[in-house]
Amino acid sequence: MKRRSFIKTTAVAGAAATTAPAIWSAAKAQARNETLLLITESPPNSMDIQGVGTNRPSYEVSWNTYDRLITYGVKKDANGNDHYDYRKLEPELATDWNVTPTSATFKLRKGAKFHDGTPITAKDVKWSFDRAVSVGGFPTFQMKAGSLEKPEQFVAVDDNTFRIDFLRVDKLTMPDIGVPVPVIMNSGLCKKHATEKDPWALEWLKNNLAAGGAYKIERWQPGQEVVFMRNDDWKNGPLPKIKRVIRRIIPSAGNRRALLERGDADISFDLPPKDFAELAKSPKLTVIGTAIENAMIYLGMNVNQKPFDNVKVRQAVAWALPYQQIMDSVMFGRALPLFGGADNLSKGTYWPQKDGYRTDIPKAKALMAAAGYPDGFETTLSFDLGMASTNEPLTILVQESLKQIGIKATINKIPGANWRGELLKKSLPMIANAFGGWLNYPEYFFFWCYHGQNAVFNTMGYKNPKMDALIDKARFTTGAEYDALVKGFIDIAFEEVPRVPIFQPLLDVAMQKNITGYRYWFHRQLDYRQLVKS
Amino acid sequence: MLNLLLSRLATAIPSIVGVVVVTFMLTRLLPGDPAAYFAGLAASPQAIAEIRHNLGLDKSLPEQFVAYVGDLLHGNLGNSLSTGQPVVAEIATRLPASAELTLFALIVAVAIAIPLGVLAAVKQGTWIDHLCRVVTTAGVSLPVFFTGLLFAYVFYYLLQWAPAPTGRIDVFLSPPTHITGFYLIDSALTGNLEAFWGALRQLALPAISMAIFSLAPLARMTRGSMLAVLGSDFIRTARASGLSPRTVIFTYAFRNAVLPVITTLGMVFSFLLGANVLVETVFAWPGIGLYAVNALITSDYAPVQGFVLTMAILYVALNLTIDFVYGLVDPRVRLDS
Amino acid sequence: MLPLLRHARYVLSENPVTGLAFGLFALFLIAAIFGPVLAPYNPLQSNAAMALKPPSAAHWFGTDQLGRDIFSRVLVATRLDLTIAFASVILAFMLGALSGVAAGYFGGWTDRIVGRLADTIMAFPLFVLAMGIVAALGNEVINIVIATAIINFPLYARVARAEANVRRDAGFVEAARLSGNGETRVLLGHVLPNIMPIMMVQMSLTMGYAILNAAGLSFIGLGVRPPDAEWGIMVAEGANFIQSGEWWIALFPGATLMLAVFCFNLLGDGLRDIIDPRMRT
Amino acid sequence: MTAVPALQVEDLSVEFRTRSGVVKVLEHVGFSVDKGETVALVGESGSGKSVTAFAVMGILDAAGKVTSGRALFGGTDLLALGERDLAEQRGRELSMIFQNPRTALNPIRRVGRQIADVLVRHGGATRNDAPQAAIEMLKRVRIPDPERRAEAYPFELSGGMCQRIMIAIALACRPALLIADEPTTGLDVTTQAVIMDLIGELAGDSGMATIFITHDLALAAEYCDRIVVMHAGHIVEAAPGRALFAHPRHPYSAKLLAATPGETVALEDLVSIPGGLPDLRRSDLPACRYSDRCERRLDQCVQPLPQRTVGERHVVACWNPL
Repeated sequence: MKRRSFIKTTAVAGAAATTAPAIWSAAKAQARNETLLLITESPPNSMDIQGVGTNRPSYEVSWNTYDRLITYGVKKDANGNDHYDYRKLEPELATDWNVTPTSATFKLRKGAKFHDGTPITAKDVKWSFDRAVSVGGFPTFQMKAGSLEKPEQFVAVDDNTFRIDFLRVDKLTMPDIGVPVPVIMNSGLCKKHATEKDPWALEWLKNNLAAGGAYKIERWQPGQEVVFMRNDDWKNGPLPKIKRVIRRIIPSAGNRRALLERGDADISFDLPPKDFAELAKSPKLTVIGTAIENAMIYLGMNVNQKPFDNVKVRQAVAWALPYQQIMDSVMFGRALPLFGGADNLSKGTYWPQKDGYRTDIPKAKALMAAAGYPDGFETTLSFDLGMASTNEPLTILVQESLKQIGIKATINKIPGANWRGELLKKSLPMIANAFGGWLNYPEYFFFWCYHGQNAVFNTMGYKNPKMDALIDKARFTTGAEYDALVKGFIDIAFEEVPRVPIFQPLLDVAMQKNITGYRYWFHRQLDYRQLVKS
Repeated sequence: MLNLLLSRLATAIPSIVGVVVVTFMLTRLLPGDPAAYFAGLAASPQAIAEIRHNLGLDKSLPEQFVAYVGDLLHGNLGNSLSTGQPVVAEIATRLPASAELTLFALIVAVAIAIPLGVLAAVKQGTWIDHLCRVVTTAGVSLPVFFTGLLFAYVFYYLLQWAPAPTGRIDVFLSPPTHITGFYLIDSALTGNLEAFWGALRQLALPAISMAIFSLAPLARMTRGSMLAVLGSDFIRTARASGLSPRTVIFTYAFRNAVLPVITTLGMVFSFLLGANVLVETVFAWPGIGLYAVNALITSDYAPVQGFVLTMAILYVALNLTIDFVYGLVDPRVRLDS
Repeated sequence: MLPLLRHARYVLSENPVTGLAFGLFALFLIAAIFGPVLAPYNPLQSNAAMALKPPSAAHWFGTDQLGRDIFSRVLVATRLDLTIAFASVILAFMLGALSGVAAGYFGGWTDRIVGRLADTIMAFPLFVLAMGIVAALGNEVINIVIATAIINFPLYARVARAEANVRRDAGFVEAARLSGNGETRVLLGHVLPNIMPIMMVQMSLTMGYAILNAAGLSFIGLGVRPPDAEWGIMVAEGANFIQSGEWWIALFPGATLMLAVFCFNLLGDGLRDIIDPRMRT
Repeated sequence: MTAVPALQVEDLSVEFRTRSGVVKVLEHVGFSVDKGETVALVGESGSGKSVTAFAVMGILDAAGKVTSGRALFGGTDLLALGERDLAEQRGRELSMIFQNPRTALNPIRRVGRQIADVLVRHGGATRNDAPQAAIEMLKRVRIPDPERRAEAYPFELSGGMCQRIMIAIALACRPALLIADEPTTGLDVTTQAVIMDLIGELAGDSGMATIFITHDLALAAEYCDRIVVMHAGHIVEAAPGRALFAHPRHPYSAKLLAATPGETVALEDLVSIPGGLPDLRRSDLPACRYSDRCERRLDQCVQPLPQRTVGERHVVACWNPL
C-alpha cells in the first residue's frame, strides 16, 4: 500500500471511530436481516448426538441439522406462547405411520434428500436406529427408555417403508422416536468413513455432518462459534425463514446481557434470573419464560449417612429451608414454587407439584429434638461450580437458615468434572442440584431419581422397595390404576423427603422484539426452524 | 550467533523436560474423573470403566507417562474431550488469537512505558517522575479482570465507543483470509480494510486492559537503566563533547538503556500470558487462555497439558528471540560469541 | 539503628508518596485486625428486604443480591485477603530463601537442582500454574496460599542465591568458618541473616502480586468458600450485576482490592529506598 | 611567554546536595591558564580537582550546584551560559578527556562514528564526509590502520587505543582549551608516556591551553608549566613547577613532595600525611581545611585565609608558610 493512500484510509477510519463507515453499512445491514445471532455460554463439542461425551449444546446442533422420523406438535401455553405438545406426534421424515400392538410402520417422504443430494431411504433409517441402540452410553440408554433395544427390531421393508417391531407394549416407545437421539444419518456416507475398529464412524461424525436436516453447517470453530446455513432443498417441513444462524460463545453473562440490550445480539438463553426479570420489563426485548417440564431444583440428602438416614432430620430440614427468600433473592420470581401446598399429599398425576413444606423453624426444631439432635450437627452442603450463579446465593441462604436449627453447614463448591464423579460416588451428605427429564411423565422422573436401581440421578441413594414397585408398575399401565400408582409414589416422596423440592425452574429466553415464532422444546435447546426475524 | 542460539536451546531442554513432568503430574492430580464426566449422566459403572480403559486411565502412572511422552514425540497431544478436537489443531487455531492480543498489548505497553520511563529518568525527582511512578504503580495494581469489566461497561455499554465484546471480529464480518492467523496482519496483507478496522476495534479494549497492567515493570526498568546510563562515563564524555541533548539522550543514552529493557520484555510477556486468561474470559477472546481455563474446569487433561507445553515452548522461543535481538543491539554479545 | 531512622526520615521527606503508602498500610492493618468489630453490619447476614440497594448513609457501599452490607463485607474481607497474601509471601520466603541461600552457598548440585526447579516454574505462565495447583490440590484457601507461594518461589530463590553467592567468600563468613562452625551453621547463622534486608524488600514487593493472584483465582471460582467475604469473589459476584446498573457490588471490592495492591506496591518501593538505595530504579 | 589567559577561574564555589546533607565541595577556587600553557591540578582523591573541571565544563551532576564564581573563557563567563550555549562551546572550544577511557566511550557505537558525531555537531564536517574526517583524526592520534579501527567498538580496542580515540574526539574541532582528567590512570607505564607525549605534542601544534588533572606530582612536574595544589576544595598553592619543587611554601605541598619518592609512586600509596580529608559536611569547617592535619598550625589559622604572593606567579594560601 502506498503511504499516501494509507494515510487517507486511516483518516477515513478515524472519522468513523464510533460508527461503521457508511459504505460498509448496506452490506452489513443486509447480512444482519437474514442472520440470527444467538449468544450463549457453552459451545457444542460434537456434531454427533450419539457420540461419547456429547454435550447439551451439541443437541441443538443435531436438532437443527438432522431429521428424525417424527416430531412433536405444537400448542399454546397459558401465556399464549408456542409450546411443543408431548401428546401430539407429527410427521418429519415419515409422512405417516401405522401403529399396532406389535409394531409401527413408517412411510418415508418421497424426494427427501441428504445434504449431499443422496435420497433418504429406509436403509439409512435402519442404519441410524441400529447405531443408536449399538453405540452404548447415553443414546442407547435413551433408546432403552422407550424399549428400543436391539437392531433386529428395525426393518427396512422397502426404500420408502420402515418398521419397528416392539419388544413390549411401552407407552414411551413412540414419544422416544421424537427425541433428539434417533436422528437419520446418511448411511452411505457414514460407511465410507467407518473402519473395522469404528464401524459406526464415531470419529468422523464427531466433526462432520451426514445429515439431511433444515440447516447445514457453514463454519464451525470449536469453542467459538458455529455458523448455520439454511438447506434450501429441505422437504421435511416448512422451509425455515432464517437464512443464517450464528451461534456465538460469549462467556460473561454481563456481556451477553449488554449485547442483547444494545440490540447487537438477537437471542439468548443464558442469563441469570435477575437479568431475565429486568429484561422482561424492558420495552426493547421479549422475554419468554416457560416452566421446564419434569424439572426441579432441590436439596438432596444422603439417606445412607448419619444423620440424614433419619427421616425426622430430613423433614426438619424441609421445614427449615428459606423458600420464599430463595424465590425472591435468588430467582427474582423467575421460577414456580414447589412448597407451601396445603399438605404433603399428591394433587394429581402431574409432576413436579407443590409439597406441603414451608419455612417453619419451631416445627423444624421440634423435629430435630425428636430425631435426637436437639443441638444440631455439622455437615457440608455442596454444589456444582458450574451452577454458581444461582446455587451460590441459594446455598448461602440455606446455610443461614439451617444454622437456626443448629445445623452448621460448610459450603463446598465442586468444579464441574469432579461434581459428576462425586455424584457417582454418592458420598456427599447434602447437595443443591437440579434435574430435568425429557419425557414429561412422572414415572420417568421417578425412575431416574427415586428408584432403587440407584441411577446417578438418585443422588440421595434412596431405596424403598415399596416405591420401586409403584414406579415399575406405573411405567406400563394406564388409566385409573396408573393415577393411583403415581399418587402413591408422590406421597411417599413427600413424606420421606430424601430430596426437598424447592422450585421448578423456568426456561427463560430473551430476544429482540423483531424475533417471533419461538417454541419451547423439552430438550431446552433453540429450534431455529420456526423463528422469524422481521 | 548460531553458537549462542544452540547453547540457549540446550539450556532450555531441561526446563522443557521439567515442564512435561510437572504438567503430567499436575493433571493426574486433578481430583475429577474425566471418564465419569464423559460417560454421560446415564452411564453405568461398566460404561465408565470402558471409557476409562479407552482413555488409558486404568494404567499405572508410569505407564501413562510413557504413553504420554511417546505421543508427544509423534506430535500428538491427544484429543480434547470437551470440544472433541485434536489438541494440536485447537491450539494452532487459537494461538494466533492469544498471540495477537498479547503482542498488541505488549506493543501498546512498550509504546507508552518506554517514553514514560525515559521522561521520568531525564526529569528525575521532578513531579513528572513522581507522577510516572504513581501512574504505573496504579496500573500494575489494577486487577485485569476488574479493568476489563469496567472498560466493557464504560466504553461499550455506556459510551458505545467500543464494539461489543464478542471476540476477535464483529460477528457480521468474516475473518480475513488466513495467512498468519493474525487478523490485523492478514487483513492488511489482503487489503481488507473492513476486517482490519473491525479487528483493531475488537482488539483495543482487551489489549489496553493488559497493557495498563504491564506498564509498570517496563517503565521502571527503562527509568532505572536510563538513570544508570545517564550517570555513566560515556554520557559525560558525550556531554563534554557538546553533543546536543537530543543526541545524548536518544542516540547515546537510550540505545544503551534499552538493553536491560529488552530482557525485561521476557518477564513482562509471561506476565501478560497470565493476565490473558482473565482478560480472554471477560472479552470472549477465543485464545488459548480461555481454552485452558475451560479445560481445567472440566478436568480435560490433554488440552491442559498441550497448553502448558505450548507455553513452555513459546517461552523458550521468546527468550531465544530476546537473546537474538539483544545481540543485534549490543555488539559485545554479537561479536563475542 | 539511628542512621537508618534518619535515612528513613530523609526518604519519606523526599518521597511523600511513600508516606501516604505507610498511612494506607496502617488503615488496612486496622481493618484487618479490627474489621469484624468495626463492621456496622454482620457481613454474613442476609436481608431480603434490603437486597441490591445503592450506596446510602446506612449502607455506604450499598448492599448485594442477598441484602448483605457491602461495606461490612469489604471491611471484613481485609483480614482474609491480607492473611492469604502474608501467608503465601512468608511461605515463598521460607522456601525460596532457604533453597536459594543453600544453592548460592554450596553451589554444585544443590545449585543446579534449585536452579532447575526455579526455571521449570518460571517456564509456566504463573497465573495458569497457580490455577492448576489449586485445582489439583483442592478448592481451598490454604491451597491458594500454597499455589501463590510456589509461583513466587523462584523470585526469592534467585535473589537469595545471588546474595549468598556474593557473601560466600566474604570476610565475616570466612571468619565464622575458621572459628569452627559447621557449614550449615555458617549458612543459617551468618549468611541468611545478612540477606534478610534484601529479602524483606522482596517480600514487600511481592505482597501486591500475591493479593492480585489470590483475587484472580477466586474470581474464576477457585478457593474461597461462600459465604466468606473476599474481594476477588465479590467482584466476580458483582460482575453479573454491572450491566444491569448495580455497579456498586463490583466496584467497591474491586477498588479496595486495587487500593490494597497499590499500597503494597508503593510500600515495597519505599522500603527498598530505605533499606537499599542502590536498588532504586 | 605572553600571559594571555585562555581560561580564568575566579572565586568558584560548588555545593553538592546529598542524602546526608550539603557538601561544600569547592570554596573560592581561583586560577588561570594561559594560551599554550599546560597547568596541572594536583591533590589527593576528593580534593576537588575533577569537580573544578566539571564545573567549568558545565557537566556537574544534577546534585551539584555552582554557588559563586566566574569562569572567563575568551571573554565569556562559562558559568553564566545557558545549557544550549554551553553545549555549543563544549567540544568545539573547550574539550575534556577522562580517566578510564574504555568506559568513557559509548560501548555500542563504532568509534569512528563517535568521532564523526562531534565533527558533525560542531560543523567540523558534513554528514557525508564525517566518516573520512574521523579517519583523518584517527591518523592524527597515530592509530595504525585507521580505516579498520574506525569500524571497531571500544571493547575491541586496548585501553591506550581507547584513550587515543578519546583524544581524537576531544581535539576533533581544535579546541582552545583541553582538560585532561587523569588521562593515564589505568594505563601501563609505557602507554602513559606515549599518551602524555601525544597530548603535549598536539597541544603544542595548535597553541592550545591544557589543564592536566592528576594526583601524580612527578608526572605533573614533567609535563606541566605550572602546578596548582588543591586540598579539600581549596587551592592551597599555585606555582611554576620548578619553583614548587625547589621550594614548596604550603605545609601540605611540602608533605606531598616529601611523600613522592620516585616517579611512579602514586599518592594513594602514601600514609605519611597524618589524618585524612576533613568531613566537608561539617558546619564548623575551619577556615583552613588543612589545619586539623597541620603541624604548623597557629591561632590565626581560624581566620579567613590570606592569598600570599611569594614569588613569580607563586601564590600560597597559608598564615604560616614555609
